[in-house]
Amino acid sequence: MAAIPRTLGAIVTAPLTWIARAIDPPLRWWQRLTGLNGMAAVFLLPNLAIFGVFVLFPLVLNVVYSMTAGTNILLGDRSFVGLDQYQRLLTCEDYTQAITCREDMFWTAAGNTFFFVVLQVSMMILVSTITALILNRNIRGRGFFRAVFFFPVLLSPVVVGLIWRWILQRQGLLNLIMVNLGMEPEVWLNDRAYAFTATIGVSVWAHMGFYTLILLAGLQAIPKDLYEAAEMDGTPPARVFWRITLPLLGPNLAVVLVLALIRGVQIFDEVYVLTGGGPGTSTLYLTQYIYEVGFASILRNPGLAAAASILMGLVLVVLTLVQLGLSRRNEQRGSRQ
Amino acid sequence: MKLATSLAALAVAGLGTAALAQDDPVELRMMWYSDGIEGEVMQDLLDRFEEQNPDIDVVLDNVAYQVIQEQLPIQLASGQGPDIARVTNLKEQAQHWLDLREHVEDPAYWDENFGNRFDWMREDGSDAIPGFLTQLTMVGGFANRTLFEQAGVEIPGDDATWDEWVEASDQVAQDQGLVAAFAVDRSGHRISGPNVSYGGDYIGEDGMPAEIDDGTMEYVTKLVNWTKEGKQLPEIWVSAAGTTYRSGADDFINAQIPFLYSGSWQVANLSTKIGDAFDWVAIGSPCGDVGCSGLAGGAALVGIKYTDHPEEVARVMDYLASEEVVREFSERTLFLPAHQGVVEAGGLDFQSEDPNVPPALERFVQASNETLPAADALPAWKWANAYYGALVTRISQAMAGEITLEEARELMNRDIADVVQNASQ
Amino acid sequence: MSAASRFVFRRRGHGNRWHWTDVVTWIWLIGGTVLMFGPALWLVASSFKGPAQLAEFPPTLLPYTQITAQVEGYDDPLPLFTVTQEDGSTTILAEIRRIGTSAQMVDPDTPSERIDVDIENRAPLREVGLATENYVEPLVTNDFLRFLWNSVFVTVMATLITLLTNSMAAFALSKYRFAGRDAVMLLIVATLMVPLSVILVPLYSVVNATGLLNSLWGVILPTVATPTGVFLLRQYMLTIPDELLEAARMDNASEWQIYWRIVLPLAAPALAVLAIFSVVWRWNDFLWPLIVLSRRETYTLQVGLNTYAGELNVQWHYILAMTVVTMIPVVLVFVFLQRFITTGIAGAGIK
Amino acid sequence: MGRIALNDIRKSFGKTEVIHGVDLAVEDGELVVFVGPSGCGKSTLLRLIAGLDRPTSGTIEIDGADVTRHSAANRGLAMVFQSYALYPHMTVRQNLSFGLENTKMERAEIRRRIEDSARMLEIEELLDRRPTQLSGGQRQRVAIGRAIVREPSAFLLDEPLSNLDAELRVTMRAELAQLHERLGTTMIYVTHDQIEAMTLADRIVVLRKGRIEQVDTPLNLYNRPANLFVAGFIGAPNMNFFETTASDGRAELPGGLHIDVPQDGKITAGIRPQHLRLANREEEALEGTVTLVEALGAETVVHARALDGTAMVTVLSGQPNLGIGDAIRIALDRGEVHLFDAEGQRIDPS
Repeated sequence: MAAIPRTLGAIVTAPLTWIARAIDPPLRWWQRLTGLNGMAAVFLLPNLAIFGVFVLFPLVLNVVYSMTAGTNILLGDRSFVGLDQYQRLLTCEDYTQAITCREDMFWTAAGNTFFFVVLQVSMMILVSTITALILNRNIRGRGFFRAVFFFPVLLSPVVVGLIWRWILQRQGLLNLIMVNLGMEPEVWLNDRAYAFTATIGVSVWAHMGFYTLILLAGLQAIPKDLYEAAEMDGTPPARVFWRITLPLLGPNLAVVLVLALIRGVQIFDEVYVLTGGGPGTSTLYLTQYIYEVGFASILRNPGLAAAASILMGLVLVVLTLVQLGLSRRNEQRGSRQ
Repeated sequence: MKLATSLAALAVAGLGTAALAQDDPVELRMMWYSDGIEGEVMQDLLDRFEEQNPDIDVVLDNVAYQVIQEQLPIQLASGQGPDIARVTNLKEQAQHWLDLREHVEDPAYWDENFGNRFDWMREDGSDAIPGFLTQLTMVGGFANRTLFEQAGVEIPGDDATWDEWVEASDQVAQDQGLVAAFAVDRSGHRISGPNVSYGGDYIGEDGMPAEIDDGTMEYVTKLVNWTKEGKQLPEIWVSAAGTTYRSGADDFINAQIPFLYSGSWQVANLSTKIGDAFDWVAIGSPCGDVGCSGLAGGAALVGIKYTDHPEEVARVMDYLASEEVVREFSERTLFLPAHQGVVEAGGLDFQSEDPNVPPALERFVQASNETLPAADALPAWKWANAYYGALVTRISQAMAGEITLEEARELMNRDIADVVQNASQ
Repeated sequence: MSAASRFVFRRRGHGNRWHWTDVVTWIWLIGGTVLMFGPALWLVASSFKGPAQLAEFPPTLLPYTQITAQVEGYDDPLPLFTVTQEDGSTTILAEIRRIGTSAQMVDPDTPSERIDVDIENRAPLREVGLATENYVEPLVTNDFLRFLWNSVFVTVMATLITLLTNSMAAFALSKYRFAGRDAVMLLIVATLMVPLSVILVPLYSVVNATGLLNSLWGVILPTVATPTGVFLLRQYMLTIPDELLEAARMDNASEWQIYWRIVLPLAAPALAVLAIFSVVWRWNDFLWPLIVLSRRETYTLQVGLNTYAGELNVQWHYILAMTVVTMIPVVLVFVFLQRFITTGIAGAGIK
Repeated sequence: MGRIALNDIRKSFGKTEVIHGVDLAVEDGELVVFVGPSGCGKSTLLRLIAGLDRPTSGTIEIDGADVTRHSAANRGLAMVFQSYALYPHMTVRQNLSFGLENTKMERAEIRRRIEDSARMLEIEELLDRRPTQLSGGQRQRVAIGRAIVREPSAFLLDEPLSNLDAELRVTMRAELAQLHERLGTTMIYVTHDQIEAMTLADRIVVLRKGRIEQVDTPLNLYNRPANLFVAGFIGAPNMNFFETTASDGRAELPGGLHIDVPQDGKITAGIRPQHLRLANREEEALEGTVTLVEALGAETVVHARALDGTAMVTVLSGQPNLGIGDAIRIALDRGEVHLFDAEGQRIDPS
């Protein structure tokens, strides 16, 4: 079974090897000319060039967009309005009531996103930790079950949303089961609480396999002798979990926490297909708001969307810095060990 | 020397393209979306066209409607796009359509047969021939006659009001144990006919959007209340945010609701999916205080201004707009034709074995004569989409209990004002 | 208990008694398996239902088709129904036509005798059957092979370029000290956070300006400089000892050779993880290709399947079927490489 | 040829200077060992010679040519790393040939060299294995083999034996000595293990905090350490030091033992444990109490504390009957006393 990827690999790599050989002499010459720093530039250049053109530059453009108004899409046709869009987004009569805000949908979406992220990340960590703990036990078929929980990670978000919509809608699988169990069918996606829960459940379903693997790796890295020592001491299992397993899983939990946070804030496709933001606006999250305002809606306003995305970006950058801080601490801890 | 070389190069290049032009047919791109089988029909028609015109090659790019709605505007804004496109955002994008007047064989034919709707798709005050409607759509309702019969409820007559319709449907629903009495598509466009029937008028005296008036609010209030009472199937409107379109057709097809308010484009869809399961009829639009208005609309095939081959585009358009092709297209797709000659000649032989189809289509043709002037003005009005968007967004919130009707009214006014203000910047 | 089942249910408890954690474990695992695979299977089952059956309530678990019978005296086969008679017994009749609330039916054995039945007393007779036309129609009418080829091209090229450029950058960022290294790293990590959907408009302008619209490269290039890839590979390359590189330098290897012959092979586990993710991501990409590609010959499968989403109608039966088709490679990846992926991520990917 | 000369080499990392001006000449064919405690700069110095790092100032010459600015690859040197740094994804053969291929050598020549060195190192059976399939000693041989096939002008070995167990280390040490004998190539060998240094080196370079303390043959280092540091570093157990003040050419050690000294003032007297013995009754002696007895069989290491608290270590032959807390009297051979002045520099007896 592994032979197929290997031969495929050989077919792909043969021409690549040839190319790699061919470009060695000029690079050697360049290395002699510029030294290691020059080579660092060579290695960074392709990625940074693409990155610059297709990621960085659009981001900068986005900042410019956020300071313009109008329905025109080409930047040249748009009029400069300074920080008006930000002002519009951030004006509220009463900051505890989204409805009193100048751009009430933005605040509704931001509030929804906040609650979604808090609950989804907690659920995600809880579920994937439990799953990792279970997969870490001495069970038959561990490899199989590990794969089982990973399966949804491979599905595209659109498919995930589609699948669950076919389960949760009025004519869906869940209602079929309810009817067969003699219960009244329910229009799940029409109920604020159910729909909100569904968006959380579905995103946990779709991504938990990934986080489970990260946590499982952490669990397996915990030395066996620690457990044996605890057993010698007669430590009760619960205490072993809280005082040994959990602290040593800390770095992995931190990674999971931050990744899940970042992805949670970015949630879009699954929910867009699943609930479309409804019922009402109860599952309208920030990315959907931005996408609709900037691109999809007939009330299109790219400037406003750009401003909203930059506000969201600022929050994300803060999260990133938190992650950097955490991972740096882990690196230091790692090097000390 | 240099000059000579470049001249030579130019000459070679010129010869090259000339030679190419002779050998290879001109390739035209037609961007098209499909709700049903119309893509296949169009492909068929184009194949026939290419047979007759070997010098033109029309490539039909079937796209998702999302592409027409979201991506095409950006392409157009940057002076690009296909040569021909099937679009629905007729008025707002009008500046990008190609004026075919110079290029078509017989502008008089176009004026005569399509002229009454050119204003829907050209800028105010222009006399351009921008294209033609591939189909005319008419908003209207459908009733499940079998369900009505089983419940022993009389189908309300042509002059029945919305209240009477909802009342009757509700009786059917209760008698038959259905989930709800009726559903209106989640779309600002769909409720605008009824709004007008209750005296609503969107257009201010200066041609700019007016504030939401009491007529509009009257119907909106009814609709919100019906939803809250569970008479309207709630998930259609409530279970989406923003301007997302949702139709109640599936629930009608599934005999979960006896009354659907949608439009003529559903005829083919209903026919395919309902089959023989029950009898259904088109009912036009229920009445309000002022009239029994639906709302016309449609998708149009337009030439794009940025094409390199306006002459060829015009030839394709001439072909597709010709009476027999329009007739065939309508007969096969079960679309209402927008061609004056075809409509007047009548006697369309709709290709369906379903006995429900011909009367339904006839009923829609009849309904198109019952529209009120305030509704007729909307398709050619620049700000209609802004109004529709605000309506659907805020009414849904009111139905979901997030805001009151009064708040919804204020927010709709603000949303519309925002759009106007943003567009003027 | 047989040896086999003891083997399967090897568990925590000593002796023969089940510890409560064993029960929880197996409930969790079996429930999880149902929950993880069930929805996908439901999708597959739904994709074989006809359009009318998709809208049906309550739904059926499996796709069914109406049973018909050839009845003497009628040209077309007639649909069969189970009819409940007044005395409560049931018979199987063929329906000729339905008028209002009553159906004209006929017993297939005695075709001459017509029976009027109230439609509430009949139920269609159906058997499990697949609406294969959901698959056949789009595959025949659409330029399916072309879409497939485009999808494969995008996936393969994007993955190769991703691996190459990301690993080069990761190599520089993990093994060289130069001014601005931390700044570059910070920049890359910061953009890890930006979802594509919020920069659609400016990104579209850039792709438009570079003339990549309606080109597969317009789909490929914006996705290849993925910060995730650089980050993942860099973390892994940090674990490759510097002495190996120095040994190679002593061995007269150029920096390019060190990258190509030492670092790349040693980063293979991380590269494999990135490759698999890249393949799955690019294969599943939806929104961006939809925006860039509007010419038929450039469609990828995901774009192709979405042509069934119209303005007023979505042809779900086709969309579901095509979704299943696009899932096939992903499922194959899963089946053949799952062990590799799961151990790879656990072992190599995340530090 | 492999003459290596370092002229006033300095190296800073950031603002910290770690090598403070080193001058050294290594003759062709010589085996020079760098020793010193960790952090003394011996590995850094080796990496500077290798070209893996660049000196901040100073020049490096190989066979008279200034190679300070040359890259590692162009210096014609080969290096054996502490971790061996074998390419884990290549077989032994590929590990050996990698460097040769990089110089565009002919295949036949590459094969010949690999076979020769494999035979020399007795690793012929291992050529198609990967490093992970080898034992520690085998990896060590392969690492050396990778250096040998290059036929370098000098070998640089960075603590090559430190990852081996004690027994293997002894064997490999002997093999390395033979190898040097056979190849006759210059070797620079870094270690913190003085036994390796003593047994292998033609000359030893003792480094401390980025400076050379002494360069000499092993026995000269042992017999005539140039300063307190070298005296304390070379020889095991460590030399005993007694600080005292001399006047009138005599100094008193704890316990009232007197020695002659050539100069007055603060001095330190150093005596190796091996040069102490149990005193006879009438002899002048260092008196103290036994604190620890390490019986090794052939000899016994006795730790004692003098009356004034100075710790001292004696190596006694045989198995004397001593226990902790016993009083002990120790005599010394005055000819074996090393004297160091207040700056720690050796005072040669006049």
